[in-house]
Amino acid sequence: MDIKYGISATFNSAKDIYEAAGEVRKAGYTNWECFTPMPIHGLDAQMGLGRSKVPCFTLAGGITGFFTGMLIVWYMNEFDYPLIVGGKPYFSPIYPFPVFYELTILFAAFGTLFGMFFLNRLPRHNHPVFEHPNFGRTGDDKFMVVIEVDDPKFDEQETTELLRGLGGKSVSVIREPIE
Amino acid sequence: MIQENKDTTADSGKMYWKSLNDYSESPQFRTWVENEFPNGASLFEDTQRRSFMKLMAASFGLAGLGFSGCRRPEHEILPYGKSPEELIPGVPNYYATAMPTSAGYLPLIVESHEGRPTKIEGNPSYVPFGGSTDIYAQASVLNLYDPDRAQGSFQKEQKTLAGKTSTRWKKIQSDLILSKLVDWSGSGKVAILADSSYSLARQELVSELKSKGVIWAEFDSVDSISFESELAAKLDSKKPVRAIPKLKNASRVLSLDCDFMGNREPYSLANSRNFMSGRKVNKPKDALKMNRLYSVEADMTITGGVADHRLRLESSRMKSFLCLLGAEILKTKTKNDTALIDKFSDIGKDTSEHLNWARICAKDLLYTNGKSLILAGNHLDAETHLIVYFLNGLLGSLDKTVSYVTQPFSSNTGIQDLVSSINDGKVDTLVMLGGNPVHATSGFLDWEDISQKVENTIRIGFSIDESSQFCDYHLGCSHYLESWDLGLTWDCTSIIPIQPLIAPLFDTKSDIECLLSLLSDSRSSHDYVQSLFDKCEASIIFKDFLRLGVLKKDYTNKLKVDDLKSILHENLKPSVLEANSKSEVLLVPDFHALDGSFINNGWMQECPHPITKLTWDNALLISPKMAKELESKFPDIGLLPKPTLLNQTGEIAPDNAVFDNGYQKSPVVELSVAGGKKIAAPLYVQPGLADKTVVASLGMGRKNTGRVGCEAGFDSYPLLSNQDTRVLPVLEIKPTGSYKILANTQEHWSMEGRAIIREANAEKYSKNQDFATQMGAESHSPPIWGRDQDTDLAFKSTTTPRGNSSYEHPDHTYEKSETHGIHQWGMAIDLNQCTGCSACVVACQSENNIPIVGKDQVLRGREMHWMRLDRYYSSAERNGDEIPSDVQVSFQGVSCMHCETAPCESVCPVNATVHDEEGLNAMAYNRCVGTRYCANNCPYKVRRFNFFDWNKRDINQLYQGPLGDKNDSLPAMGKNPDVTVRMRGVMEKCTYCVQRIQEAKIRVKVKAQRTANLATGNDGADLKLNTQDLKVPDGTIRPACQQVCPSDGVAFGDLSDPNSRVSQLKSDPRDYAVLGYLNTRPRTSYLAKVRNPNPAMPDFSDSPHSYREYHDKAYPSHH
Amino acid sequence: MKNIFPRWINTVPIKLILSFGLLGGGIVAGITYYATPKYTRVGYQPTQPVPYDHSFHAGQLGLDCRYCHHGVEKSSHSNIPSANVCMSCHKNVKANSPLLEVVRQSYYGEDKDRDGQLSENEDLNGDGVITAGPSVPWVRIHKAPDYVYFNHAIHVNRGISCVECHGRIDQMEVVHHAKHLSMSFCLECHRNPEKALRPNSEVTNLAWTIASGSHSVSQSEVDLEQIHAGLEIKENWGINPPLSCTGCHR
Amino acid sequence: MSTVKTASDQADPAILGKIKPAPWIDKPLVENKRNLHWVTEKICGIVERKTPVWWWWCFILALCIASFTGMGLVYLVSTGVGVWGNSNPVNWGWAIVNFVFWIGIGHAGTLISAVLCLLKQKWRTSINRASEAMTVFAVLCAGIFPLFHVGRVWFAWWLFPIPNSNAIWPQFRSPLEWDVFAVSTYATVSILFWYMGMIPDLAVIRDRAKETWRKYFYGVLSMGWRNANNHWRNFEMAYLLLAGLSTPLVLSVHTIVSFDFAVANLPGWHTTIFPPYFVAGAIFSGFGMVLTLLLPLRSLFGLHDLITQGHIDNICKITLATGTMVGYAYSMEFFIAWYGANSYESFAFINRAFGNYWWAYWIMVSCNVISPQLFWFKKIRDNTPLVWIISIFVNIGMWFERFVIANTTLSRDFLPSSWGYYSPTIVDIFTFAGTFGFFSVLFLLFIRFLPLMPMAEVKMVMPQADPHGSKNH
Repeated sequence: MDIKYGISATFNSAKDIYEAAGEVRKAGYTNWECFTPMPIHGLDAQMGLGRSKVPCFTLAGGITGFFTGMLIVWYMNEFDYPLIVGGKPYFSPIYPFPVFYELTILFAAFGTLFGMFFLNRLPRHNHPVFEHPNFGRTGDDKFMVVIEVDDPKFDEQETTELLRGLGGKSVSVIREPIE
Repeated sequence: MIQENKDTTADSGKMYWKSLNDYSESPQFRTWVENEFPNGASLFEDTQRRSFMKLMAASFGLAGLGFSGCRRPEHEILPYGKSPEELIPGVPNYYATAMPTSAGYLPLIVESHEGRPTKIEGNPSYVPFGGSTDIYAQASVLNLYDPDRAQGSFQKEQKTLAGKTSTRWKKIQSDLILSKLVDWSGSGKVAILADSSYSLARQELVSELKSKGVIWAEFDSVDSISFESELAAKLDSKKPVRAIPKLKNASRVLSLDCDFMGNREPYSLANSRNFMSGRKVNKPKDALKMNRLYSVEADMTITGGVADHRLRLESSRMKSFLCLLGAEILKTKTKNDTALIDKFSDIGKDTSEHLNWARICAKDLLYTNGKSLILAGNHLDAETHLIVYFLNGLLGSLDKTVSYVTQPFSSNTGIQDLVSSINDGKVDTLVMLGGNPVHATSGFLDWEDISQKVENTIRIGFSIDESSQFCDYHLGCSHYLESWDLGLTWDCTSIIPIQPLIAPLFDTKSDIECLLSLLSDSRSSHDYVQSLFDKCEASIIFKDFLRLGVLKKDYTNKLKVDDLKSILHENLKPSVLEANSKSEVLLVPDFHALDGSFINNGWMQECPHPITKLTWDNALLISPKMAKELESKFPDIGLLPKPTLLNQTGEIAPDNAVFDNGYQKSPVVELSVAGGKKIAAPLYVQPGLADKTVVASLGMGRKNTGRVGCEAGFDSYPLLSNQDTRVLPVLEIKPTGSYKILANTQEHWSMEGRAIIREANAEKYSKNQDFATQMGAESHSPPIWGRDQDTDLAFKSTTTPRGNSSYEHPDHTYEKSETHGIHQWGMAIDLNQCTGCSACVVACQSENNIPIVGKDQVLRGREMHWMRLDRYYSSAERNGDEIPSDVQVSFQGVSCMHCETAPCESVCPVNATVHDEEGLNAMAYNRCVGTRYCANNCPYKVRRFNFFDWNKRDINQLYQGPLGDKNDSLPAMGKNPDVTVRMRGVMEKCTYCVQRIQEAKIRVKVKAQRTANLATGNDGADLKLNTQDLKVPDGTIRPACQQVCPSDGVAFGDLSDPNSRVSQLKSDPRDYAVLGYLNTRPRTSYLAKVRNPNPAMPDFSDSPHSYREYHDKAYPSHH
Repeated sequence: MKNIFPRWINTVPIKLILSFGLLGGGIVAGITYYATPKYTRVGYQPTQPVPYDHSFHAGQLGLDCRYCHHGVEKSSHSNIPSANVCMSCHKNVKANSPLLEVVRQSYYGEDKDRDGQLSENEDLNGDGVITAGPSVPWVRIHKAPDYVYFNHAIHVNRGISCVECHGRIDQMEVVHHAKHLSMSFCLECHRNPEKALRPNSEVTNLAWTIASGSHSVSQSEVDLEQIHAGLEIKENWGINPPLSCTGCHR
Repeated sequence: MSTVKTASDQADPAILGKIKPAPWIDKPLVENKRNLHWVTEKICGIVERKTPVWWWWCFILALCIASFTGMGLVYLVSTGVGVWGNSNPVNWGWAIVNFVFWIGIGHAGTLISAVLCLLKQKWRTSINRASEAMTVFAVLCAGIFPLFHVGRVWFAWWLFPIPNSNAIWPQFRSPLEWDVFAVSTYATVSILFWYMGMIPDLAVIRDRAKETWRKYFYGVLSMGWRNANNHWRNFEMAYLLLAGLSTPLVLSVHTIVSFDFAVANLPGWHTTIFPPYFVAGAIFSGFGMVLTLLLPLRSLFGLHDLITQGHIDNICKITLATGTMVGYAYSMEFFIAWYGANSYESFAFINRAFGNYWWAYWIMVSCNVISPQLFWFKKIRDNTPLVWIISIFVNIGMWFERFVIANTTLSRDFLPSSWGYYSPTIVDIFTFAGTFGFFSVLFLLFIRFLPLMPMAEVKMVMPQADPHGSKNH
């Protein structure tokens, strides 16, 4: 027993999927996705997607990093156990700057990576699209559009028509087995 | 066991050291101490003191192998059955005793921790030495714990297996040997060969023995007194004649091959102290009052280093020069006595090239009539000394700057007479007591043969040595810290008690005990010494005498000579003009091994020779001139390095040896003298040597010695053909083709014109008192203290001012916490007082548990000395790659400077080295991870790193790591429990003897609190103490280096107190900081050196060579 | 192609992250609790060769600490009493108690018949003095590392009571390690000595608190009072405990 | 005449709109008109085909060499730092030299992937994965030395701000403390960057995998990547950001490493020029190493279409540029030493060139300044074997640079009394040699099991990736 996940159509070139994507959006679909072996510039616009949110995470990480650095140095060398070292100040924003700096970058980097994971909902090792017979080719040289069943405008007949009309090859329904 | 434990005395608080009577010394006691006492101070699990326990075969409980799990291993505390009086665990005791030397007894106060003597200091009650000690006294405590000393008494056993005889020493009771000796003495044919001694007890016993027909012969490995008896003979006085210098009163001194401040002459401590006090320059105008030293010498000695004028002259020509000078003096003094003048000038012909030098020198000596003095080395013959006596008379210095006396010890049978009486069969039992006669006479006596001729031979010696090899029995001789005696100082004006600080560690006997039992006298050495003392001194009771440690009692008689001239006439033989052409070898006692007795002492071996900076070896010193001759004679000898580009451009001076990967590679040559005697030894080019003199040292290169000394240096005793001539003509020097690696701690000898040691002539200083601060980069850089440049020392030291820095910097009032430093420690070193004797190096080593690392590691530059003595040469004119012959020597003791803005601190990632609130640069060993960044960043390179477990591993097996043997545990007994024993992988350095500082502070605070309690009866908040009471009085704390310094060259104290001695010194205009321009603000600063040359002298230069070198580098245009 | 992983795998990563977080936290907490002196030292209570009862001697009999540990005011080191100190009472009290046999052996030593005289046959090592017997093997409880130089004299003389480091010895039947005595412990007191300072006379009175004199009731009030008194003492005595390395490490 | 005039008068603006500037045809980054599938086959093929024999031989050899480091370190830790040649005054010997050397090499990777990415240098795509791997492995090698050169390595954790019952903390004024943060950050970020870039490629391998172990192995690693445009969108943004973060990082790391010397007060170390000088040197050595590694790979796996002559040309040019910068730094040091009129400083440099380590200095100069100058000539840049040999020289030269800086200064600093001479022991030499083995082991594993080129990125720069297909002739 299994359930439908969506309808897929394969394309052969970046150009085709680029145009197809535009059409699908015009047709008013919202819950659909393109699968391509490499990022294709302009495809986001075609699919009507905005700018990625990753930078927010980066910024947050960076700020946290900087102040963590400042905090530990101040706490350890000025507040908790001040020791006279080479007659230098117990704390100054200058001498430990490398520490602040490195921690800023470190935390920002963590923010970026995990932000990306979070926004992409990764890691997710099991996904219906993997059921598609030659999904593998999308990583190689094939391009694929999948319109999901739970899209409000989804109608098996129409959608299949639309995709065929856009020149999609081997339009088929992706089914997900339920044990 | 020492038995006078029962009687105890109430300690009369006055004297701060006690007699041994005052406490007990029993195994429980030691056990107890070693177990309970917490400050065994060691960073690693199995501590040295535990191995010490094994050694003492006492029960100690350490269940589990020091495994530090969640629970630490069970560790027992063993208190003793009956607590000894007068002893508070953890509080060290101090006892007065003395060290026997060939130059009299050296009065000491010895620090003892729970029965373990750990540190030796001088006894200030003996005024001439003023509480200073020499380097050998400092090192002697290590001999007590020398694992290779005779650990008991032995009988020689010989086995012959397959034609090969092998000998081994079987341990037997010392009493057994003594009883044997008593039996043999029945025959009345006993002879005893001993080294000379200043022991009254022994003298007494000897006279008794003599009366019983025992032959008593005396012999010193390195003879320093036989000329006294010869002189006595010439002046027909019964007792040997002795010249006792009184350098305090001398303003002009001519030293004739006389190292009177070094290890070659007796009384050097008093000499340094008195002579250098004449060179103290407290005010610029004092500079002109400085005394002046003319030194005529063959070797380059530290005395020569101090000299204002130094003439290089072969020892064999000394007499000639003396006459040359004498003639000049006579000319002015007694014009009529032409006969004598002619005689003098005739002998003087030989050195006539120095006439000008001699004339002006003589003039200067005469100019300060009665304040001048001539000294002659003890290796010069009696005739020379006679002339010196005569001239000193002419100079009116008798009883002013020198007093000639007869000393109480009459001269004894010499070794030659003993040998002849052995040959005549007058001896069937030979006892060799102390010294090491066999080794020292290897050049001219055949001991195989001698030992055949006597039935019984007994060796009473500290260790099983060459002499033991020809004896059937070896009776271990106790260390002086284990024995009772009563002795005289060299000047024979004070008697000193020698009392043990610890019961003999092994089954050994002191010489007094031996002689007593030979006389079958049942008394213990203590009882004997006490009775003897009571006999000769009634004024004071023995116990107080032991407390005092010194008692003035003059044993000398003034020398009276009538008609000296005639004696002179008959003694002056005309000279033989041949010494001039030949080169000579001068044999001197070695710096490391002395006459050979210190050869197995690690501290002495590793302490760099003050001049050559060699460790673990001696070398054949030759002059640069001779070196060039050898080079031309044997082109491939590889003695002098190829000049480099930097040498030829004058950028840096050439090395004076071939350095191969930083290892000094010296060609080994064979040196032969008359009588087919020859030795093989490595060469070392020594600037400042007389052109034709080769210097070889006696005492090193012994074959039968311990693990430390067995490979150290070469032996030059074989050159001697009798005891008392140590200047021999050289037949030939020829390379053997082999090389020897020498461990030299200072590869480069020139200051390269850097303002490190700042010097000026007295005259210049009196005119321009700020010369020292006008040198170095800081003299023309912006002021170090910015706007606070001119504030006073106390202010600077308490509030490290940062000039115009925009940040708030911590000051030493440490406002972040409530603690603030009530002292600010600092040190001043007066370069004008340093003779280079190096005693501070070993004193520091002894006080601070500094390990030795062995020759191999010294070669790698890993010596651990916290205090090192830098030695620089500077020369009149340097041309390219030439090694100068005439050099001025400058010494500088360098240890951690405790910089206020320390470069080492700011680079330590773990806060292991930080400043404390009293300005100490603290080094927390237990926090150190060993990045070594601090050592790199220290401009003075004073930090030392534990590359291996020096304290734990046998220094010959360092590279075997955990597989190597553990260190011998005996030396661990000598460790100072107040100082941490460092483990491998941590950095260490001078701490200003922080343990002494802390102890002193605690003592003062406790005292203040208790007195206040008693005074007011209050004990709560109503009790008020003022800070002044909590401050340590100036002079209470003396770091090891200051305490040992014979010339008070070091001052330590509180900088925030303007009246402390150190503050006074630092306000001297000569005060400067080394590398001051780095703004490290060292707490140790130096007082510039002032030389006092005579403008009339031919070798006069208007400023010291080092200053000229600096000037040429700093201001090339002016050149 | 087909899914490699079953569906439930998708929740595994988040579970893993959470459990690792918990595990890590647990380990840190564990180390902080079990592997620090607070745990490893405190409570160490070895059995001693002689069941000496401090709570009886110091507590009920009210012997002053310094009666046995007499070195404490003069020395860096507080000594363990030697057998003769014990015997000064126990010659008469409990003279033949089997528990004290070890002490008696140590005290009399060679003097086998325990008459105070040394007869010929007794003098085994022939040194003519009564050599004491084997020491009583007390088990060490408080031990500072070899590189730490704690000085008893300065603390005891300057108003720091034994109780601060050793706890209520006077209530311990068998002595145990009461405080953790790690560096942080030392620093804590060196930073705020006022919490501990007390009049000299009360130093060995382990029961003493500032309250004993006054009528304060609640603990907080007592503490406050102590701090006031402490600050005053600190001020008047010029107490300033070192906070830098050289204070304790040499 | 007139017709012409009128024509110009009534010109149709629409035409202007149609006019496009002629596209600038540059050299294709993937040669021989390969298609997307070819790229996939080529790169995955390397991972999927059975292990070549030469790989095994290299791997075993590398393991043996790597064991030198292992043995060296065991001996070191059990016995003491004394087994190395370090001494007073030269307290830092080879250990720190090697550390700086490896860290320097580590810089090219991040530089190629980050800086060139920001500079929109498309040619980077085919080489950045391998050089990032190189970075990561080089940093691992570098990390060994500062860690183990300390006397009590079991306490090295004290350098990290970890609460402890001694209530004492690290000291943040120390450049070594800065190193702790710089190097660990650098290692972490490099790994993140490297791994994130690999995720899509791992997914491709996962999807092509036949054997189950591959399926699971690459399945887990690829985190369930789905090539979805949404993924790509966030991925590209994250990649850009990491590039943006890595750029200041890569510059800061070697700056901070240079502080180890520049912050000290020794003549020859205490110079402000060090940061830029070190960074230039690092890039220089890094690119040297990139050449050393990629040229063999290129011919082993026949990647000539992906790593084209154009690539090699560019790398050579960068090497030439940075080499010249380094040369400039050398000369500038001398100028300042003379101009500063500080006798200690000037001597330090005279001593470098003509003192007892003169040979090291001149090896350094000839390898770093002179040999790269050959890259001025096209002929030489085209001669791959020669380029490879020169790249080796660069590596040697840069090691000597660090040796010269670290040792000449220490061996003769302020007080002539404590001048000394440093020479390494056999343990030094083997420990260092071993790290090359260690590096090779890791690199071999990398080329065997991980995609050594970013397929997606390569495809992006191919004409097929252009949605408007304009380049699609």
